[in-house]
Amino acid sequence: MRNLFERAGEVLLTRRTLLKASAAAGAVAALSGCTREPAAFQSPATDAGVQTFRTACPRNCYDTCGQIATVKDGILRKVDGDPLHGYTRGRLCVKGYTYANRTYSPDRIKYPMVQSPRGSGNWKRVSWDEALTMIADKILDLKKRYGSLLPLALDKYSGNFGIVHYAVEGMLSSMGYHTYALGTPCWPAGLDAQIYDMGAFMNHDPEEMANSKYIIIWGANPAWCAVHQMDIIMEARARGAKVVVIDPIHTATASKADLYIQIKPSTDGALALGMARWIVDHNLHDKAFLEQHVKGWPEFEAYLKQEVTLEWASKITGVPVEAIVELAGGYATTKPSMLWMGYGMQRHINGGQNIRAIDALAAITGQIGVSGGGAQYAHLATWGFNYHAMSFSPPAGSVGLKGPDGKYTNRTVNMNNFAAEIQALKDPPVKMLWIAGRNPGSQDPDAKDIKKAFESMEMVVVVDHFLNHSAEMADIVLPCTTHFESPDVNVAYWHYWMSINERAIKPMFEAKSDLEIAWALSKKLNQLQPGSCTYPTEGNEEEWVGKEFNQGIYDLFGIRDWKALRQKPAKATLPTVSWADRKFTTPSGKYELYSDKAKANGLPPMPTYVREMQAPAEFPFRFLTPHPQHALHSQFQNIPYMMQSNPEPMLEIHPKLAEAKGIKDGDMVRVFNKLGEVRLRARLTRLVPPDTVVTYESWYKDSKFNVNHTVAAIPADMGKLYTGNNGISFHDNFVNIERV
Amino acid sequence: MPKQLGFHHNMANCIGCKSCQMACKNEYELEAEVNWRRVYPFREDPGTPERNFLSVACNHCENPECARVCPVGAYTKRADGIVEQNHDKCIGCRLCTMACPYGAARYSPAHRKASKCELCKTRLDAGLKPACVEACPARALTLVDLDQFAAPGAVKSVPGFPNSNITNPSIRFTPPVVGKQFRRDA
Amino acid sequence: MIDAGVAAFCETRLALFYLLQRAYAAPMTPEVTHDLNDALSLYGELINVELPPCEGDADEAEFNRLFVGPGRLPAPPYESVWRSEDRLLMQAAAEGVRSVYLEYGVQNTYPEPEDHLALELEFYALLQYRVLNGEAPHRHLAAQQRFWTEHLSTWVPAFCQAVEESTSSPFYRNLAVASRRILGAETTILPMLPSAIPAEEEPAHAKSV
Amino acid sequence: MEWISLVLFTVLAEAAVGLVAVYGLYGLTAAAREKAGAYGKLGNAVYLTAGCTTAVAVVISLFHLGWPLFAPRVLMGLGSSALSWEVELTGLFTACALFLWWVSRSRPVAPWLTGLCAALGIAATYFSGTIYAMPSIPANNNAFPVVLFLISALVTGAAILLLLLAMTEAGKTLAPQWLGNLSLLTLGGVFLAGITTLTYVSAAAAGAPEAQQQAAHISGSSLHLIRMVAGLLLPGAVLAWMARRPRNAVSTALLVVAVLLAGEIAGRFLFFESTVFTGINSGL
Repeated sequence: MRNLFERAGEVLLTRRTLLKASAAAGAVAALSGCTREPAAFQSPATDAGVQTFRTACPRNCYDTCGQIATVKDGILRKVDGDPLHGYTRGRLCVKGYTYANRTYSPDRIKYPMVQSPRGSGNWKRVSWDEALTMIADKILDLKKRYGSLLPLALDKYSGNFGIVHYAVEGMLSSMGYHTYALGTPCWPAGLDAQIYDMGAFMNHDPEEMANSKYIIIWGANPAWCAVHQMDIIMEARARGAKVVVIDPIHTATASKADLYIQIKPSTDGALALGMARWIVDHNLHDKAFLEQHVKGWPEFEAYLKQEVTLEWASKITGVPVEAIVELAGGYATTKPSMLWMGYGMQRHINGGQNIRAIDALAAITGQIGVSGGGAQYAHLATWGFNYHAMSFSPPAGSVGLKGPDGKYTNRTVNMNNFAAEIQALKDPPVKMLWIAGRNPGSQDPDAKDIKKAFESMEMVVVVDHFLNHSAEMADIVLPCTTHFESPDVNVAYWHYWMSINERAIKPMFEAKSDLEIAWALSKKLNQLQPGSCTYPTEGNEEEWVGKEFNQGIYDLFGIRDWKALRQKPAKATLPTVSWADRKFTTPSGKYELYSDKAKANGLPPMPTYVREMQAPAEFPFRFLTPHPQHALHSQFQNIPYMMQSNPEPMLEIHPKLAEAKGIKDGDMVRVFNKLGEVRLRARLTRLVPPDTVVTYESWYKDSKFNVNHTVAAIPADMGKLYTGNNGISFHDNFVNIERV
Repeated sequence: MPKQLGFHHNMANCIGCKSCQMACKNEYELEAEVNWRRVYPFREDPGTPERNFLSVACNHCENPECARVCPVGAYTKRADGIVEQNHDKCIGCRLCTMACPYGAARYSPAHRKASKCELCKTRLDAGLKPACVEACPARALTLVDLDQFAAPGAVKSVPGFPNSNITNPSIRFTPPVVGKQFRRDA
Repeated sequence: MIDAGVAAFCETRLALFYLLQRAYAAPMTPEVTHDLNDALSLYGELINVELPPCEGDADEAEFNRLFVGPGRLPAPPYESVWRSEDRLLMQAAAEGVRSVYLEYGVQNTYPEPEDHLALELEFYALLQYRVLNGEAPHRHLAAQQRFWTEHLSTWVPAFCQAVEESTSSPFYRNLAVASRRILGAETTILPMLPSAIPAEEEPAHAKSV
Repeated sequence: MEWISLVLFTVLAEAAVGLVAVYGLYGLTAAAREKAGAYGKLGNAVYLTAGCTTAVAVVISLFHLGWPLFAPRVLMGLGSSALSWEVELTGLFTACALFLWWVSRSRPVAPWLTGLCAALGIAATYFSGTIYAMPSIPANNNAFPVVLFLISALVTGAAILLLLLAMTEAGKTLAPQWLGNLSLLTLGGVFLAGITTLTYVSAAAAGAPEAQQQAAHISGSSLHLIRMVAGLLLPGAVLAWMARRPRNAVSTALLVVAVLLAGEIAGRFLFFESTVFTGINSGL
């Protein structure tokens, strides 16, 4: 090998070339600046050892866990439950324990990138400045061409429920009147139902459930989707409570129940009405409560007596009369008795109406405003923040949609019919999408139409952690921080706790929080066209967390300063029993079995039964796609720990149906209807009924799997009142199946 | 004082949420393929279909087979009954993975070694609970001293659990209670 | 004094590593390709690879697809990914690299984890630069040897192979082959250097910190 | 593929043991006494083959036992571990075979030495089998592993001796007397291997739940089919033909050795791979 050196000696003759190479290299190295000699030798500042930070899981989930992030030398090592959080009590779910894995996935979006053409997989890395310039240019161009920002549409929802993430809405508002996706795909039919009934939706402190003697879990699966509630349910059981689960699927929750009732999907109202009839027939209704606090009892009683029989209810629901009797008897005689209604149950064309029918059970038995009783659904009573991050008005002179009062407003599209509406809009058409905290590519109904909608845009910007089905169809992806990389504050729509989310690690790569993106885009817009955006152009993220607090929040949570949350999470000092004063906020001030408001909105005034959707002849099976165990929608399932634990989606099929279709365990099955198809492996199980097939929505790594290929955007019956648009009947999805 | 630490798995409370399995991986930064604790489906069929679960890690057996077969003596039993593995000694022969009736020792192709649950001995020594026990949202998993343990209804084995006569595992189960069901496939 | 031949060789080697660093830090340009080819030719039959001209946009897209994203990377340029079982960032290897950088008074100013290939190559080149510059040459030679054994050699061959297997771009395939061979040649070059490079007295004014 | 080194180690070591043992056994035949010189010279080839094969096997085993730096640790477990006995006896067998090869270059080897060498090898095989008789694997917790391994040694060893008959001058001298009955012996071994394997699987299928699972896994595996058809039926047919019409050809003997070894490797792979399949030990 010595000759190598000698050879290089000869090469001295070509010194010119060599020098050139060295010079080029030196110049390049200086430019790249990847590593540099520190200006002065300083002692390393990063050797901070092990630190812990309070974080809050920001996912769209009942439990909104308090977390402790353990960071060693600036690297997130593990994530545990916060023992001082009174609801989650130091425990996390299977997803929560995978966060270190998720944060350091090499698959994360690292830099702003531009895809041309859209969907080609041909990506170019750009600087934040370039990306923001392209985006700002397009925004200003649209504004110029159409005279307003209405061609720009925002679709943002529940990817991160941290309060500071409302900066996205704030950013759009401060650019001008625009178009945005209004509504929520989750829970709106049930919210409206409770508003018609009681004037508002307000669940008990869920820790209250321990005081109940009879708990009916109606269409909720806390064993997968609210694990901490199971502890409270077990506690109630240990104190002698009976637990009933009513669900079309025999869930893990159902296996913990004293009584499980398998119901035909979407017929819950009929079961509740059958129960009500039995209760009235046996004189177990609370006449005093009905007299004092309920509007419309005579009308409803008449309906029950004329239209409802147990045999009728049994025929519709598939639940034997014997079971209805047992259930009604148990509910009406074992007090306090509690109803908890899940969100899956109201994703039907009669979902809101069914919730109203179940609520009615609590009303006629006087179980509202009672410790250990009530009809639990959700609340937003702890969300009274300033929403400072979205408190900026459009620039002066902005033009938008002219309202009836002559003032300009934003234009809305239905989030739950997003694909169709975004394509149908005219004057002006929608030309640009901003998507953050949302993955319509896999979570919206009719995946094909979503793709078409994306294709009809001039520009699609997706802000996300991973290149999911939506980001794949974007022109520009922007990397955003995880909740370990940006500060925030979180509350829940179920329990009464509030947690601070401290920044635990530096952002990976060039990830920015939604707030930082808002600042940066505002800065760019103002550079290009001064005054075009009212959003602040810089700030301190921690300070902005502080700006969300007000005296009301402080009083509610019994704290003096938000920084106190760094010591421990706080619980709202709300009454633990909702409606204890029976002061309902309905127009009549009473619980309204008869709602004029519902009638005025074109709905049945009473919780009468609205027939469930019937299966068309060519697609005779219902296809349920409820929430998964290993994922939260399209989050989590793609990471290594989850792929090991749950490598592929399975279609749960009853053995009878499988036999009729010649399907064996493990066979590939095609699930299809007019809209599209899904292919996956069969798992034969009697946990699902014979006329229903089940799989769980998720985004698997390197997989095109998407349950929403067969789901049509059929609206639920309610939702408009509170969220602006009706919910989606995700579970009114009918298909046929065949072996591949 | 004799001592034998072990687990009590209350299957009546277990919801199969896998928090225990994942909390263990989170605590020890285990590779995806290696599960020191695993949650198995329990007796879904026949008769009454249910979703119940077995959560199994190392059972810190009275007569550990792993220790018997290990050619390099990597396994030893502590005074409190914990079966420890000296990971440096392991040569990856995989005899323990074959010999353990419960699949406690897990082989990692990446490390060419086997490893297993040591009942969070360093956490215990620091006065903490094992990570899996700490994580269980349904409080279905507890750390017990079998020399003191007496829970009504607790049993040494359940259907589907391997033959416990071989090693006398330090685990007790409270079997799940099957509720009443009204099903549509009757 | 370093022998002139040795010095010339070492300068080529230095240039080569800086250029390689550049090749993995950003999409290629024709100028850098040209320089890299020059430097490769000086290495002669040890490498025996010539880079075809890079094809502007297509190769830029390929660079991103292989090393940047935004999707799943066929060849993630991070040591940690190749040395951790679950192919994750910021695992033990990344910490190891970071502590080496600190030991040699270098800090990362790039928005990438310290174990990005470009950073490791640049650090390696920097050590070489210090050797050539007569700054504690033998200490830095030993550091190079160690960094090569403990880091670069542990994953770059597998990384290069992944590039070769997953790219259809002649440019990036050849770059991967060249990288693999350049790194491979270090096995023979490194042991020869200590005897070829005279140890120098530490300058009296270089205070230890 | 994580079992491949263990599979190769056991199969190769057993083949070598079988070779020495069958060769020793044939020392008792009239032909061996009549043609003592040829018998001794054939021994030279036998010891070389056996010594080299086990040496290779031992090297391969290092990749199973500590990759390979820490493998020597396995030698320390004689007090408790059958694995240590297996490894050490295999080492002694190798040394003995190579020693006898050295000796046999100049003079004939005393029959007791051949016997000793074979005994070391058989003991190694015995311990090798006992390692896998584990209570947690009910299908194997019996004499089957030992019996299966010993039959494997007999079959592959006899087949290699057939090959040596065709390959060496001394072998060719002995072939007229040996070829027919050695083919028959090998065929008998193949038959025995088939019967034992089937008995093993059906005993497991009738056993404890874990054993039933294992049996179902084995009989459902394509490796099982490969072993039974390509590894036993095919060489069985060739051997039957050889026994009827003795023909001392390298190609035929090589074919028999190759398919038998392939069959043994397939079967052994399944043997190991199916052990971790049992019961709760499945890959969750």
